[in-house]
Amino acid sequence: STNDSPGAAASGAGGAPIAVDLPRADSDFWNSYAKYIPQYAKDSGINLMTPTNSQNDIAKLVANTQALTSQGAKAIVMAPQDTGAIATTLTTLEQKKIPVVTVDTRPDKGKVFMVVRADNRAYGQKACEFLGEKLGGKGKVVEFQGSLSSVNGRDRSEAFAECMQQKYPGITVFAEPTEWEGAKASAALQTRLAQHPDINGIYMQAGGVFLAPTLQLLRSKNLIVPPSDPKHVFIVSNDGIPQEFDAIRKGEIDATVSQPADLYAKYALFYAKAAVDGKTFQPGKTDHDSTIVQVRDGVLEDQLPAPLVTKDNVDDTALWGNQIGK
Amino acid sequence: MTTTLPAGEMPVRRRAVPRLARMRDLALVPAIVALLVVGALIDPVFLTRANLVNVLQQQTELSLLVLAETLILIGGRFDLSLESTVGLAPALGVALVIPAASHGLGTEWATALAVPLCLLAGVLVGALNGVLILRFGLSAFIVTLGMLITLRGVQIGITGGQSLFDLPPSVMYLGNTAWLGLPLSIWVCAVIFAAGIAALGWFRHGRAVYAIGGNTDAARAAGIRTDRVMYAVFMIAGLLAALAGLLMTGRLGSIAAAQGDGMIFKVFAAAVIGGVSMNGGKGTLFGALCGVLVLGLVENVLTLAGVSAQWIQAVYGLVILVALVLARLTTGRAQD
Amino acid sequence: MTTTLPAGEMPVRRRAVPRLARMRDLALVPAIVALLVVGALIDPVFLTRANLVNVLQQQTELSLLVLAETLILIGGRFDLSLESTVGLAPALGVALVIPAASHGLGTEWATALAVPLCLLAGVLVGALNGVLILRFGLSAFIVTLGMLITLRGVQIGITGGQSLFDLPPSVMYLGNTAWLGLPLSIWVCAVIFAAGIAALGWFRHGRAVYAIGGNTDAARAAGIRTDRVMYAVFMIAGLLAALAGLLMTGRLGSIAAAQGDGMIFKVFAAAVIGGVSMNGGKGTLFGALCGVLVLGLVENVLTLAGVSAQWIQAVYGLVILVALVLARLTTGRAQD
Amino acid sequence: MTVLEDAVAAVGVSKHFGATTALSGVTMRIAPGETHALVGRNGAGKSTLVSLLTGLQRPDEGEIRFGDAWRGRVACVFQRSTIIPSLSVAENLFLNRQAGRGPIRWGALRRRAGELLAEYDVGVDPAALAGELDVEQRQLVEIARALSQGARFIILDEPTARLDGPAIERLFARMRSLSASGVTMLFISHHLQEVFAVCDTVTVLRDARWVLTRPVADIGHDELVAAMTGEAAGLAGATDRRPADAAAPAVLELSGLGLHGAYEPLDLRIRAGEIVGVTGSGSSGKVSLAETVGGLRRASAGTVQVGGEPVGTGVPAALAAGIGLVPQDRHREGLVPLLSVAENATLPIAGELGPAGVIVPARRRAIAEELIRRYDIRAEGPGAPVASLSGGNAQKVVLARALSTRPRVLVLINPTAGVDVRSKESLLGAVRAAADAGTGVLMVSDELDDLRHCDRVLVMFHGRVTAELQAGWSDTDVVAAVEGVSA
Ligand SMILES: Nc1ncnc2c1ncn2[C@@H]1O[C@H](COP(=O)(O)OP(=O)(O)OP(=O)(O)O)[C@@H](O)[C@H]1O
Ligand SMILES: Nc1ncnc2c1ncn2[C@@H]1O[C@H](COP(=O)(O)OP(=O)(O)OP(=O)(O)O)[C@@H](O)[C@H]1O
Ligand SMILES: [Mg+2]
Ligand SMILES: [Mg+2]
Repeated sequence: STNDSPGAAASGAGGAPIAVDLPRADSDFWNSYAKYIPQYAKDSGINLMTPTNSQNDIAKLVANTQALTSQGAKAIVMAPQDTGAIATTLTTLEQKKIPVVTVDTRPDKGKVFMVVRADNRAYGQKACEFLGEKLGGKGKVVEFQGSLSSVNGRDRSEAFAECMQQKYPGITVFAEPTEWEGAKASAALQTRLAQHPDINGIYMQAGGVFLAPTLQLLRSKNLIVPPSDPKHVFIVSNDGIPQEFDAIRKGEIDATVSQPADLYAKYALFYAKAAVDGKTFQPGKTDHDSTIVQVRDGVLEDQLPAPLVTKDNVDDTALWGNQIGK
Repeated sequence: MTTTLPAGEMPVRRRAVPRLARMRDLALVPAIVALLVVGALIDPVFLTRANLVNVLQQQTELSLLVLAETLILIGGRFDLSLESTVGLAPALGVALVIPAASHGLGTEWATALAVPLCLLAGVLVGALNGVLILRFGLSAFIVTLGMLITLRGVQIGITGGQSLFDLPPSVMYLGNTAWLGLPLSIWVCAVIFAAGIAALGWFRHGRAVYAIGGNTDAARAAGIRTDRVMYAVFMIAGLLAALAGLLMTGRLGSIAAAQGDGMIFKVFAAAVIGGVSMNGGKGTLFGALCGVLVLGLVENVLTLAGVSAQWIQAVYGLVILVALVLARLTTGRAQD
Repeated sequence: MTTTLPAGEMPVRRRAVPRLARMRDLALVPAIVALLVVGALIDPVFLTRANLVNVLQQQTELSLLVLAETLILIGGRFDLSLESTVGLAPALGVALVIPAASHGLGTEWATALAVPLCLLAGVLVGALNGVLILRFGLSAFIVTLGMLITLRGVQIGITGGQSLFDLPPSVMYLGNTAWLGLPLSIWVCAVIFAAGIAALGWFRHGRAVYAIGGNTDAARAAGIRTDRVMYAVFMIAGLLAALAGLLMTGRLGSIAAAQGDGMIFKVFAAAVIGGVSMNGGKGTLFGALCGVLVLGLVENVLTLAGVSAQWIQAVYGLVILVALVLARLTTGRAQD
Repeated sequence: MTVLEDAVAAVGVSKHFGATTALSGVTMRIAPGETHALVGRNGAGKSTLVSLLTGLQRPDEGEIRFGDAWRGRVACVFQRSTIIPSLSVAENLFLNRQAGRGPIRWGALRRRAGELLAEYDVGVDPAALAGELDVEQRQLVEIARALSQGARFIILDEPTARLDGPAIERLFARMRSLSASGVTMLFISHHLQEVFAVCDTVTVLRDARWVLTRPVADIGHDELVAAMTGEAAGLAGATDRRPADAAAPAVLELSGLGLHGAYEPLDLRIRAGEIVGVTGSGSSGKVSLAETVGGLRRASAGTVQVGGEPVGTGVPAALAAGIGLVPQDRHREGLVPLLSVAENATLPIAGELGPAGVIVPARRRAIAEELIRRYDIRAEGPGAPVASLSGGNAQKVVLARALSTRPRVLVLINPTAGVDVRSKESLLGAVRAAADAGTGVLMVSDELDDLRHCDRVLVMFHGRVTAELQAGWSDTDVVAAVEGVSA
């Protein structure tokens, strides 16, 4: 049996071993996710193998997958940051009859049991609508894009751009490529502010990396002022980490989209166990405020809710950012 | 006027050295054995055929890059841009043949051309590096660093940062086929390494690379067409990088915009741990191959051991440092 | 008895060379002027004081790293690990003083210690590099590559990969204060560069670094304590990297797990474009500073010009290559 | 017509390196079968002409003409080593001709190499790495390689500078037999008697220009020197040195100084103003002895005292005690090529060029100008990089560096290697001037010309001092002692 292999962590639970590969170890969001995984595994009695980490490197992910399979994993939860390059691995896993649940990203090709993901296009859309409304349909907005090679970043950028174009043509958008680097974002914003001192909105696609640099820069330019002040810069962030909530409470930023790290972990494990148990799912509403949609033949996606957090609901205890560390 | 003193008989003062040189080649064998033992103790899965084949297959692309880099390093030069060629060459080959709807360039040339185009792109990149370094006399380090950025940028430019995944079967073939139960890519690497070891060890042009790296002026004085040989080396390296790109493409089933990103550090680590000198003229392909294996086994063992995600990178780095110190102590020579 | 030779009709056959050497230093000035003109044409904002100050401030951290790397390169060595020190040193300094709830290590030492601890961490990393390279005779390239990975891994290990947000004000001070309307970090850099230029040009220990990089054996035979000087250089470089990390921390208001990641390529690009040789013994801090400015201006101009995200990297890489070729043509010397 | 075609001719060739003119309109014709000497002072352009003849560099003006049968049949022993240290001796010998089209047969190659080495009496394992050879062995390997190429035209650029007597004799014997079999040679040396011994014709270059070409039989030694130096004055002899004051105090005292594996413990006292020579065959330990005294090596036994005070280990301690060193190899330990003449010459006294570690450029320049003047260094100025100097002048910079600290003890290792006659004279003159001013000199050398300046000469054999010769020795005394035969 595989249970005596050190790869299977002694979580006290029996049953088929389920493997989790974490996409990276250097981001706040994913580290929160990583913390929820063992917690939910314990809660639902899952035999969790020691999670591996692919350090944002698709080649490592493939290697990890192979190692986990040889160690006897019966289902694998992964979050391929490169959604194209995982195709062959998915085919191999399908041949070995090992179900896969992907989290946060949807592979471009290949079969998976379930995609657990929030709708990234909705993030962009929500941010656009919030800013458009606050700015009254005119003004100048800086958008910190992620990386062009990230599907989530691309989805957010595209939805944001489409929405701005259709609904708020009076708003000029400066889209800054940042490769998810805070320093790049800071430099771009600094340059843009010199060029257009009247910038009055910022959309950052990842609070974890952009929040502190942005606030630091605005602070040094004395641009952190209450919304009532005409100099106020409206900021929408994305992720929902505790620091963003603090900033909202202090009035430094105005909103963020809470990307549900807890639900990602919970439902990823839920579907992995369900797959091992032989359950199947159909498109439609679920019992947890979300919708399963069939995105293409053989791929179902559970689109978890990603609430927009503003001053009004920032203290909602249901938000994962408010549970962490408590 | 000047009279020089006679000297007595000239004693043979030093022992034959090749034995040491060969030892340097084998310096990593104990490390490899140790890793195999540790791996087997950590998880019985480790020594299974399937796991070892996986380790080998995962290292095929890296090993081709290391081969390419080793050739260049032996010749006394430097190429950082190989990792970008791994992405750009297949991307270009594919983008030229697939329809614009699949993020192609719209040229839609015959699908059969994808592989030749990819390899040609690799050769051209190598040639361009050669021109800038040999012809213009620019520093190899900085030229290929510029190339690294530019080529990656070009790939992002032509694909818009998207992964390409409507790939013609010919492009997938190499990285995605098995012969006699072993992935084709392992066969390909084995053949290329055998050819490389033979060429560097027993053929005049291979030896010329050592001579050039050891002392370019001396090589030129011995009638070696040093520039011509180095152009060939750069182009072969580009070709190998493109081939590595094809293997990776077939293995992963698509071409990501970041394909190959960050590999160059590993390439150098493998080569130098394997005893290849950064100063040229020294090192063997066998040693470099051992370096690749060490890195691959370390990664595999760390994964199987379930080292926590939080510390795995630190452990990996430490293991490399320790391997270096051990290689230093076993061969007893300063590294360069 | 000394017979001093009459000078005979030995014609003075050479023109003064220093002019050439100085020209090499100024090689980038035309490029900088060209960039200023292009920038001004693209957007009138470019030449405003605010924008130029921004460019300078954004380059302060890079410039300190380039200074550190230039010292090491002139001494004939190599350090890739500086970019990891930029992240690890402040992270360590901070983690030792903040409470565990904010991802600290739980030691909660006095807050005032954060900055000294950070600088000390930098010095220690430099000393460790020195031991491995000078004492154990390991290859500098590969040792510092291993360090690069290990130190980043340690940072991820101690912070659990989280950004540190709860920073003591002392840590933020340097990167976040203005004096006489100019960011303090610019003043700091200016002073350090002035000191560095003076030390390398007019001080015994500075000149010793050139001698060591030019020919270590000769320097040793002339009575220079080569190892001691190089230890000092490695430690000063670590200190400067830690300082750069502090500046960056203050500017960005947090310490990301990836702080400094990928900077080392830019560091080398700036140094080599600025005329510092990878082979040791050649180059000036002024040249290196020009290299930093060129990179900074290029980035700024590309941002202002609104080059599309899709092509910006390719354009950036190309501009670096063109700058290299131009620097080569204006100085008329091969680079190394 | 039956005009004998030149084997090789350089016609009106010029070559510039940046602002330096290395050759200016030089014409030299070499007739088939002759052994042609090329002489000139350091930096006259001899090696540059060789690099044009061998095609390593192209002339800026003029052309190199080969007779039909000669092109591609040139072999050369270059002045700068063309040994590739990371390859085996065998491979170095047959570089780029290891095999024809097929694979290299290493065993056969090593056998061929072994035969070739035996033919030249080089006691080296063909499988050894060339980098492990010492300077002399490398030189022999280079010569063996050039002579074995079956070339019809062989260029030898200072082949004897790093060889001892018997090796030189063997080389000459080989040259004569090659010459007899019709091989043409171009021979470069600073030892003019070698020119008279083996050459038919001599060409003199001076300051990048051709001066004369004459049959050797038609020119005398003094006339040749005059052509090289451009002045008629003869050379000063080495005889008129007043012996050192026997009552002067000892400046250097070695007691029981030994280095395991190199030389046995020995005692030696050198008085102020005394020049003591040390000579011996290869591996006699003489260089190691000098390097221990100079601080480059750590003794395994015994002490070094200067003026009665013990000297610590390491170069800084030796410098502080007042020991100046001219190391064996100027390329390796002598000079930092990219730095200026001024900077190289003042490296050990950098601390004295200004307050608190500051180097005041004006002071450095002044000191350097003085050194350049005193030691007759031909450079365009104190700011010229040392790499742009010719060998002899570079050697003078090394001496200037050693003397810059005004040492009480001067240790010299082969100080005149590769230095032209005139420069040699001025170098040794500077050494004598230092001795006259009270410095004790320890001079390790293989050249009798150097040793003639010494008050006494120690001969070492296999790590022991086997003989001590007082001034007035004859050449045969030294030769016999060096070979370990009692005279
Ligand atoms: N590659 C080079 N770059 C710059 N200057 C050079 C170069 N090669 C030679 N020179 C200069 O050209 C002149 C002639 O040098 P060359 O080596 O031909 O002299 P040489 O006659 O061989 O002297 P020596 O007897 O010392 O060997 C010298 O002034 C030398 O400094
Ligand atoms: N540190 C050392 N340890 C062991 N052996 C040494 C050491 N240094 C020198 N030797 C050996 O001692 C012997 C004497 O060396 P040294 O270089 O002093 O001789 P030499 O008389 O100058 O010879 P040559 O004329 O060939 O230079 C040689 O066999 C050398 O290999
Ligand atoms: Mg010469
Ligand atoms: Mg010797």
